[in-house]
Amino acid sequence: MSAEAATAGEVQTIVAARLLADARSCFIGVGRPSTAAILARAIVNPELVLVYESGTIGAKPYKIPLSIGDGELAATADFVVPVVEMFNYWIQPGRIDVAFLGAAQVDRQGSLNSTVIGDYDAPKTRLPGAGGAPEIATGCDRVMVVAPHSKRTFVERLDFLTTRAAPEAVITDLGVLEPDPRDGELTLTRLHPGVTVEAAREATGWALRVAEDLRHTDPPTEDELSALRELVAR
Amino acid sequence: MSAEAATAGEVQTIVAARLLADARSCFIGVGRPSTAAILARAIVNPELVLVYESGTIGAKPYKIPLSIGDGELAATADFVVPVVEMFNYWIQPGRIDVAFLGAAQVDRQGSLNSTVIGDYDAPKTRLPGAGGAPEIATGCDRVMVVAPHSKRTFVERLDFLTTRAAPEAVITDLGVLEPDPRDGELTLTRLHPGVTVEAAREATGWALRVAEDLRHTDPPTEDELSALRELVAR
Amino acid sequence: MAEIVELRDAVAELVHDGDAVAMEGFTHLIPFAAGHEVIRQGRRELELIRMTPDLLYDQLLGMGCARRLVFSYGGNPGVGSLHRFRDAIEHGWPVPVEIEEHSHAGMANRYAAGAAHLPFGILRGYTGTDLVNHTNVKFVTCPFTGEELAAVPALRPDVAIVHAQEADRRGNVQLWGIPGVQKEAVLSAERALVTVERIVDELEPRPGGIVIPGWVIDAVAVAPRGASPSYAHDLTERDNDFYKAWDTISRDREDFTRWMDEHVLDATGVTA
Amino acid sequence: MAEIVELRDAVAELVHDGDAVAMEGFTHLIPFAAGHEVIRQGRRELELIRMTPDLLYDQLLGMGCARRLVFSYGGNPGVGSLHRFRDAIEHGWPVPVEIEEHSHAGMANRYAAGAAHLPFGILRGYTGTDLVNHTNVKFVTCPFTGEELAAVPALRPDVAIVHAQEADRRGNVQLWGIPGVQKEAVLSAERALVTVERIVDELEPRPGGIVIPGWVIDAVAVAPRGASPSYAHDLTERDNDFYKAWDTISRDREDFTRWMDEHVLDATGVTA
Repeated sequence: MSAEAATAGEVQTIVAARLLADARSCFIGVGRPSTAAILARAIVNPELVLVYESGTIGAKPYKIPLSIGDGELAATADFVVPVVEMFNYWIQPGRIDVAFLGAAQVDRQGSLNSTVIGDYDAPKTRLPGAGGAPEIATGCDRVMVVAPHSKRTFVERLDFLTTRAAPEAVITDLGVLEPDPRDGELTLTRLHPGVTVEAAREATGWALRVAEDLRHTDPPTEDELSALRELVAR
Repeated sequence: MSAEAATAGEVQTIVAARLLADARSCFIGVGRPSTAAILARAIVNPELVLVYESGTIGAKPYKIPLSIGDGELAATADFVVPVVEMFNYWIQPGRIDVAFLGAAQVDRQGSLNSTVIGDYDAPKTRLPGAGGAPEIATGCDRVMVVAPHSKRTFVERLDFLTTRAAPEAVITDLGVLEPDPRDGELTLTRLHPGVTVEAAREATGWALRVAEDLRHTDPPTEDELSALRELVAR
Repeated sequence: MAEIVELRDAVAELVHDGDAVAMEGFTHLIPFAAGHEVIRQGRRELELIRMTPDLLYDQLLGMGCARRLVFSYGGNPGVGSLHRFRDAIEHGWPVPVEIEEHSHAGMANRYAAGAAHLPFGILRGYTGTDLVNHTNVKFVTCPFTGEELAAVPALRPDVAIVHAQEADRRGNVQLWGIPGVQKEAVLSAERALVTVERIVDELEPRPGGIVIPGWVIDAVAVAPRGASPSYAHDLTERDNDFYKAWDTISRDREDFTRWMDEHVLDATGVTA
Repeated sequence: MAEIVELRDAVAELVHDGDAVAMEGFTHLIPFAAGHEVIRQGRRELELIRMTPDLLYDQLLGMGCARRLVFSYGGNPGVGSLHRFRDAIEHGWPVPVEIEEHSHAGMANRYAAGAAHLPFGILRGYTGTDLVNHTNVKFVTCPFTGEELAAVPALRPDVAIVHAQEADRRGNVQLWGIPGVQKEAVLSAERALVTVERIVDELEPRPGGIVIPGWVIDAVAVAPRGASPSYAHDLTERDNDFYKAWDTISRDREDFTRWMDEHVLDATGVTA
């Protein structure tokens, strides 16, 4: 077992990838969600159809792309569509199973802010904005959020509600949050190896609910970890 | 001069073709309008962009196609677009200069019926219906109608108003009707060689107005006629 | 992934009596083989949807498969009338057929709205025509400019049937040449059947090629020459002589019925 | 037919102070050369429209060309913030910039409505977000189902600028790879300028190729590597290292200004 050797970020990526085992298609942005989805094709779901908002459907990147429009994505895609068609014919009708989203802020219901920190008209930090996220979140049946676990990210109240989402899982570098079936509040259901409930509570900006049957995620296997490291090194 | 040898239909086609001398692009259906527009490329406007509602833009048919979707149209087109794009991005915004339309009935304002003869719910003759005509007529800056001159076609009252059109010219096998600038009523402005005003009046279902400066169309030249006959014979 | 199955099985599974069925193909790639299989299987009470009914729907109407027809142009292009279409509408033969007609622009936007899973599409049209009083169109006001625009309801057929040049073994389909509204028809429908000229190991991207992934298709069936007398660009030619001959074959009820018996009902192959 | 002209002349003729300008290209085919020429010619008070502002609009904003920005995602993809974009919005440097932001779906439908010359587009979106209170969106009710849908106003820029792989001598343009919203941008605008990698005798149809005819384009200008550090599929590579380096170059106002002086203002070529 090389789980000890895995960083928290690596565990997060691998746990996110595992959640794509049954998905037919996954909508992804850049960064960790992208790495996780590409990894999923290598370790749990070789048939997974990767969809980028640039219009590439069924991309098979060998390297992790820097942008969602790198040349390799178009070159390896099953087909490429204009942006208007992507949103109207593919996302809005719910043809893509899973959305993997990131965000600067996540609230306890799983809604997301990627627009602004501080006041909209006099922002402390202007973030990139909505991009495709709002319609991707409502269009895809299953939404998963991949975000770093910190009080800056998991906030009591969003500075701006960019994306109304009800994610079935939020994968952090500490564990996994899932909605409480009673009221939808994000609840700690799994901890990554070596992480304590206290650490997760400390890193959450609201009083974090913990599931009664809290489990630990399975540590990354040798194969998972080497697949991830090989992918990142390309 | 071989004008004597030209049939009324040939004169009609040639006169229609001449009207396309300055057009950049022309939207055409099948039958005589199609023949006229293809002829226009041969005799007066080699750069004319032929557009068919099947999605072929810039088609260069060598033969007169039977349908608006014959393989040669796609094979020779500058580009081919889906039907939705054709209507939304090309016709509706008025990007095509001229529409060449036919119809079963034409009224004195130039509106067209291609839907039904008799009552809509108990038709005497069910015609094909609207097709692209209504939006082509409102989308194109210039509309020209090509129709056989008869009382069945030029009627006092349409059985059904399929296409609201205000054609700048109606080219028949007897002459040319153009809207009276005062009230838009179609008025006989030109007669084909050998045709009398009486013949045109006889063949019109309303009291046909005749322009004060009624002229005769120039008879087909040798070149025009041989170009048309060669085209038809292909 | 779309299953690759026999055409007979695909039609039996996907097309039911009473269904709203859209067989598309704008002059090009008309799914004749599949339509003939629908006739052979004796489907009834269909709502047939198609921009340009053409010979195939003339045959379906003449064989009494439909209770309703939704269309925008019912002619034999370049030839004249569709006699079975006319007989059904003018005389209710062999069964009465209700019609709902639109313009091409209206139908195209109805498919586009269906493919986008929107309830309606908007366009500039219908205003000032008699069609307004005889079809399903409403008007909406632009909230920014106050302009009134036509609103047409989305098409959401139970099943779409289209023909294409080729599919790979996982049921991904590619078509090229005149693309028509096939993609929209497939994406607007609850179920989709695609017949293809051939199966290939790998779809080789083509100029003008439109790919429809297997995961939005229910079944792919091989039907060589399955568009005949229409055609599959680069692979088969449009049989213009047959389009002309149809004018005679279809003019008389008995001649028509005899022809259908011989060429469709008794046939087991895929082309007429 | 589009005239084939020098980039400098095309920008001088087509882009005026105060214009609404849409430079499009979704990660791919971003018209950097043309944007730099706009900067060199000192255009001011522009309304800059673009789904993904990216480095090019960071440069235009930092050089004080814009009074207004219309966008849906203002980040350096895969790298982080656009520092000049942030500085303009957060601190009004070098000039205050008004913003109007949308989601990608909203912007895409705004372009599509513009290309169709419709006054608005409809989609399922905006509802329940804070964006509703900070942007130009209204709602319409479906006249068939009663469903409420978001309505976004059409984009109708004064001028659209896009980059493509090639044009023929009559100004017909072909691009392939990720097509983005370039076609819609050109068709929605009053005037259009296309820069191309090369002029060819004849456009050879390509898989995924999109042709924009010369008769909807005002000017075509040759700008080899004119998308750099973005790219032209099959012809040039995206310069990902430069995208990363921009994070440092652009972080500080003076560093940025110095870099622009050296690489854009003093340059006469077409690439930075």
